[in-house]
Amino acid sequence: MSAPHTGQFCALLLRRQLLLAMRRPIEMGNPLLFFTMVIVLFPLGLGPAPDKLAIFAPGVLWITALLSNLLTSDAVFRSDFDDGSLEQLVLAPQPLFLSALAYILAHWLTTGLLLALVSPIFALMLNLPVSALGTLIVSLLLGTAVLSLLGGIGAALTVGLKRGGVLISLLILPLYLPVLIFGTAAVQAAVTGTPSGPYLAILGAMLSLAIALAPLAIAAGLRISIDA
Amino acid sequence: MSAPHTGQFCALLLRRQLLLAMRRPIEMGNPLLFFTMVIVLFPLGLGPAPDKLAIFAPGVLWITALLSNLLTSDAVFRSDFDDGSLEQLVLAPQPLFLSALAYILAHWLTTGLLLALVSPIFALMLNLPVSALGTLIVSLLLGTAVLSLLGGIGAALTVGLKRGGVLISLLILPLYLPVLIFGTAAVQAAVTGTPSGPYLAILGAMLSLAIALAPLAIAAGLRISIDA
Amino acid sequence: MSSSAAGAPLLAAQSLSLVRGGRELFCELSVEVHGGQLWQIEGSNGAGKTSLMRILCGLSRYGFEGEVLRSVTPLYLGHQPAVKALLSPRENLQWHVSGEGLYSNEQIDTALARVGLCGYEDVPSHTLSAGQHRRVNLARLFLSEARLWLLDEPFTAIDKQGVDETQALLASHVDGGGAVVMTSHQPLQVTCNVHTLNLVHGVVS
Amino acid sequence: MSSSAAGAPLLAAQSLSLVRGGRELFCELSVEVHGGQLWQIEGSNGAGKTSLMRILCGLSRYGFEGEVLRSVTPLYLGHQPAVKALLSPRENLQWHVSGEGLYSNEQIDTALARVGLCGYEDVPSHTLSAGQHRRVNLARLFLSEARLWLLDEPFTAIDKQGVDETQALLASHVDGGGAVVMTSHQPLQVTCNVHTLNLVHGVVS
Amino acid sequence: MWTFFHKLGSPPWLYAIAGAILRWLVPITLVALVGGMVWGLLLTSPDFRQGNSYRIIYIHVPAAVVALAGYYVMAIAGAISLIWRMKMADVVMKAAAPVGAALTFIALLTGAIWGKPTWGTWWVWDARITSMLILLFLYLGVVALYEAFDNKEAAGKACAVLSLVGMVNIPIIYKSVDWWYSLHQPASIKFSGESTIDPSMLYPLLLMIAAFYALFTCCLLMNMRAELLQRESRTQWVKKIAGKEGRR
Ligand code: HEM
Ligand SMILES: Nc1ncnc2c1ncn2[C@@H]1O[C@H](COP(=O)(O)OP(=O)(O)OP(=O)(O)O)[C@@H](O)[C@H]1O
Ligand SMILES: Nc1ncnc2c1ncn2[C@@H]1O[C@H](COP(=O)(O)OP(=O)(O)OP(=O)(O)O)[C@@H](O)[C@H]1O
Ligand SMILES: [Mg+2]
Ligand SMILES: [Mg+2]
Repeated sequence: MSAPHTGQFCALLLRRQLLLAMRRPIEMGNPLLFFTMVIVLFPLGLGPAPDKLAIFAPGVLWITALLSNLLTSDAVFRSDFDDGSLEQLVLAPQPLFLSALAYILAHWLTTGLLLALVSPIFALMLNLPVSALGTLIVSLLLGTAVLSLLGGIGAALTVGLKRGGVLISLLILPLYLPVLIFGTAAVQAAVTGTPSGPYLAILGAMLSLAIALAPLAIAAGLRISIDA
Repeated sequence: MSAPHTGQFCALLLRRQLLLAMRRPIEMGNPLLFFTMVIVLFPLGLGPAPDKLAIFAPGVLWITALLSNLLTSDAVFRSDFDDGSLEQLVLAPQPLFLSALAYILAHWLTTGLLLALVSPIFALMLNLPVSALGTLIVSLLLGTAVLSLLGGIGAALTVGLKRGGVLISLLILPLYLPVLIFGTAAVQAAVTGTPSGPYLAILGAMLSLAIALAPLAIAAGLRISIDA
Repeated sequence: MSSSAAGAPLLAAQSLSLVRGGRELFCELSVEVHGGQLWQIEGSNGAGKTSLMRILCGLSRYGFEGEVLRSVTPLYLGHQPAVKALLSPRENLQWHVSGEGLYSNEQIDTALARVGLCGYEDVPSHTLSAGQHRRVNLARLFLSEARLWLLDEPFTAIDKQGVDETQALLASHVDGGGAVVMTSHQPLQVTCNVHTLNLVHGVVS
Repeated sequence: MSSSAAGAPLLAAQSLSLVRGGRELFCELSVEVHGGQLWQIEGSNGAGKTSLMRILCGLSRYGFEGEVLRSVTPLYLGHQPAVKALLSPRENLQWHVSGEGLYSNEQIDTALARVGLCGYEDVPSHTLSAGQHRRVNLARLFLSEARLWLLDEPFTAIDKQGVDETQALLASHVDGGGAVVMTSHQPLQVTCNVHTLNLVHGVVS
Repeated sequence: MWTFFHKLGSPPWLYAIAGAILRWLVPITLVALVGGMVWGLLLTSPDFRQGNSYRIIYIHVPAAVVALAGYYVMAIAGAISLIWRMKMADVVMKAAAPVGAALTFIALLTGAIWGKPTWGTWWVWDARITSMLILLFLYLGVVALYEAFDNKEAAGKACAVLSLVGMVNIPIIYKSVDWWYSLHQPASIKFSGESTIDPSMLYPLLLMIAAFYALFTCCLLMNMRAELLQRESRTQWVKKIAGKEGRR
């Protein structure tokens, strides 16, 4: 009956967000669907020669992951803003940046994690060598987490705007690019047989930095958006 | 003071939708922005070699156009549903399928048309030969109009769903694929110097068919969504 | 204008029955609305007032039994105000999706002034307060030429003075031969006769 | 519980001034809210009630002058009900984002029963009627342990009986040493003393 | 120190001091710009490989250099606004963004125009060019975010958060893009290092760079004054200024 501790509250928010995602199973299937879509579109649009596809597989997979993240980031706080829940969250006695972290974690679990787990299937469809699958999964796991955190910043800054819309993609796309570059580089390295460790290490470093700083930026952004 | 004629009413709706788009200038810049974004992603993800880029330029440009259409289609009726305007539109004495056509036209003017007009810049950035620009523009003009009409059907069917979300992409993606195939084929033909006329003719035929049938489907979809 | 209750009804519902979520909301409900009548639908939260209104105006077409006959195009104001946040009040009325009428600037200014939005004609509607936002919607009543009004809780978020003025408008509409069917949780204080339809007891009086 | 007005105030606003859209809404407004007091903020639509409430609870932090001191964490219910359409009423209370408390199933059932949602505990909230939807939010009042309540038009869409019950709850909260600051366009009928703050005349009485 | 900080936070003082600086900076900028143009465009000899087209360097390089510096001005102002809650830092940030965006755009445009005769194509996906494009996005993001907010105080805070996040990212972006390019293909066209430029071309270039810095400062101060007037439009000091201007 007493106010929950910070840890309890974050766990509660995480469960709530996951439950909400489960209530929209189609939304949950989103990354999978989007992956399928783009993987179908690419051979259709680019021509299906298998050798060409293999060259581009890392790039295509990573671009898809990035787009799918970009497109779902906008919704992280949107519905909570629209129905007034975000006001209540901002007023909660628990520290806002930790609550925000719970939201981002839920978003990552329902997009990035799922995406990384299903990526091997699509990688094989694009003729990516089996030896590179491990690196692909790890790079996606690390990279999409960074993307979710960065996307959260954009979402927090734009959620209150009546005339924002796709502003978020303009805000966060430049921030996404380094992740894309190191992510594809890691997979390319694995394909060509050179060590991909350094790239994964850089992604890991980016993730640590993002975990440390992004929640603060998100919390600040949410407070500003609620106010405006 | 008397109720406006059907034609007047459609013109009024068109102006209203365009005005709403102009109130969100960033949203209007959406296709441009999205184009830029994806066009930047591709060289970064796939590698910047100019000759490779040129091969993929038609596919990349068309996939971008398709994605940008897919992503904005969902919003055509969304805000009107949320604030109750759609109820009023359905109750209006004027025929609903013509009103729906006005909505779709406004959507096309603010996405497809804009996209076709700015595409040459991005085509040049991807090293598409100048001789293919004309075909690119015409194919985009025709194709995006078909996409907008098809997207409208998906939007009308899913607008009332509390847990719809990307369901729309699942519904309408299969319908999009023929447009993508003929669109890229037209541009590819222009690049290689073979006549692109037949492909454009097919796109034109698709457009005629879509204009004749899609509004009826959209109107039916809207009535169902309002009811549920 | 034929304000006699003897003529053809503007709206007639015949033995409507509705079950939602396993609960029977109303059963074999029949009602005739004639020009010159003001009907108030009563019932507690969840009694089925909104469901009935949507059936009467034709937005709900499936899932109920019975028949509704409408001899005129009604004006329906629902729970949602149908006011676009990005448009100003003036633009909202000028370009309204209901396809009702084309109004001149003076007519719109007069209507907005009568709902107390004088001075707010050209600000974006999302900067209005909750009550002002709903008043934009009420302004449609001052413009409308429809004979039949279906109003679902028109007084939500409106202040005391606004409620009084709207009630006066309803009474004058009814006196002019129009008809009003409305729901409200506040007791009505109008000069004309009020027919009530109580959904809990199924009583028409 | 110290219901004496002499102790430290739960909420103190000092010379608040606010200008919005070129209109001065209030100027040099000071008010102290003590335990055992019920404050009603009065004013017509657009007078600035919501703006004031948001400043008092700390959601607005820029754009006004003056200072607000809060000695307790308030419970704020705004225009938006903060009820998630996809969750059931029970889930809405169990996993509420306000971080107020962890409630047992019995507590939640009791609270839902008291707002008349018995039987609706486990349906998705978007199938509730407008009033029932808002009642889910009101159920938080029955659970809350916060001493200070800030309520912005809590009676919107609530039926007569619901309003009476909520008013009784407010009175008992105040009698128990709590404080309530609220806005409403309906006259209050409570057993306790009501302090009013009229925004139009700037009068505190 | 504190009093200085305090003064910086006072709009009328800032307005006055910016006016005073502008009074002598504007003429200097104009002289330097015109001087640099004349020197660079008329008094130097054509390049033996590129002919006259290289002369665009006198616009291209200064614009690129100052555009980069401009981002740091903006981001540092954002940091000050967030950390010390100084409203006037918001004003600096708001004023810097469009100027930086314009300079970046000029660098891109002149680069593209220059690329056609020298490289035979308008655009290549070179590391430097790509990172310049990203910088343009970062600037445009700040401008668009500011415009999207109705409440300008909130807009300032939001942009401060964004430009700070951008500042953390700028080194990462530059590193990654640089590194990305070198991996995929060797440079087919090398930029000439500054040391290899002939002094007769270098000195006018340096003058132009200095002139562009001055130009940036002028635009920044003018934007700031305009923004200050708009924000403080209902205060006494602005009304007094408006009254004076009106009487004139
Ligand atoms: C759109 C295309 C271009 C962009 C975005 C661009 C961007 C840049 C940037 C960011 C700099 C760095 C300034 C600094 O040192 O901090 C620069 C310098 C320079 N650019 Fe470009 N550039 C473009 C095209 C060209 C072309 C076509 C040429 C000539 C062939 C060229 C020649 C130079 C030279 C000579 C410098 C001098 C400074 C140095 O060598 O470091 N640029 N450009
Ligand atoms: N975002 C905004 N930008 C500019 N002005 C605003 C904004 N929000 C509200 N206002 C103005 O502030 C005034 C007060 O609004 P507020 O919402 O506080 O009124 P209120 O007293 O709560 O009214 P109601 O009874 O209708 O809820 C209104 O005149 C409104 O136009
Ligand atoms: N989409 C739906 N699916 C299932 N049941 C629904 C749906 N919408 C409403 N109901 C149920 O129908 C009943 C009547 O709802 P309705 O909205 O008509 O009530 P109301 O009389 O308008 O109440 P209020 O005074 O709160 O507006 C409620 O019990 C509600 O649970
Ligand atoms: Mg209802
Ligand atoms: Mg209010």
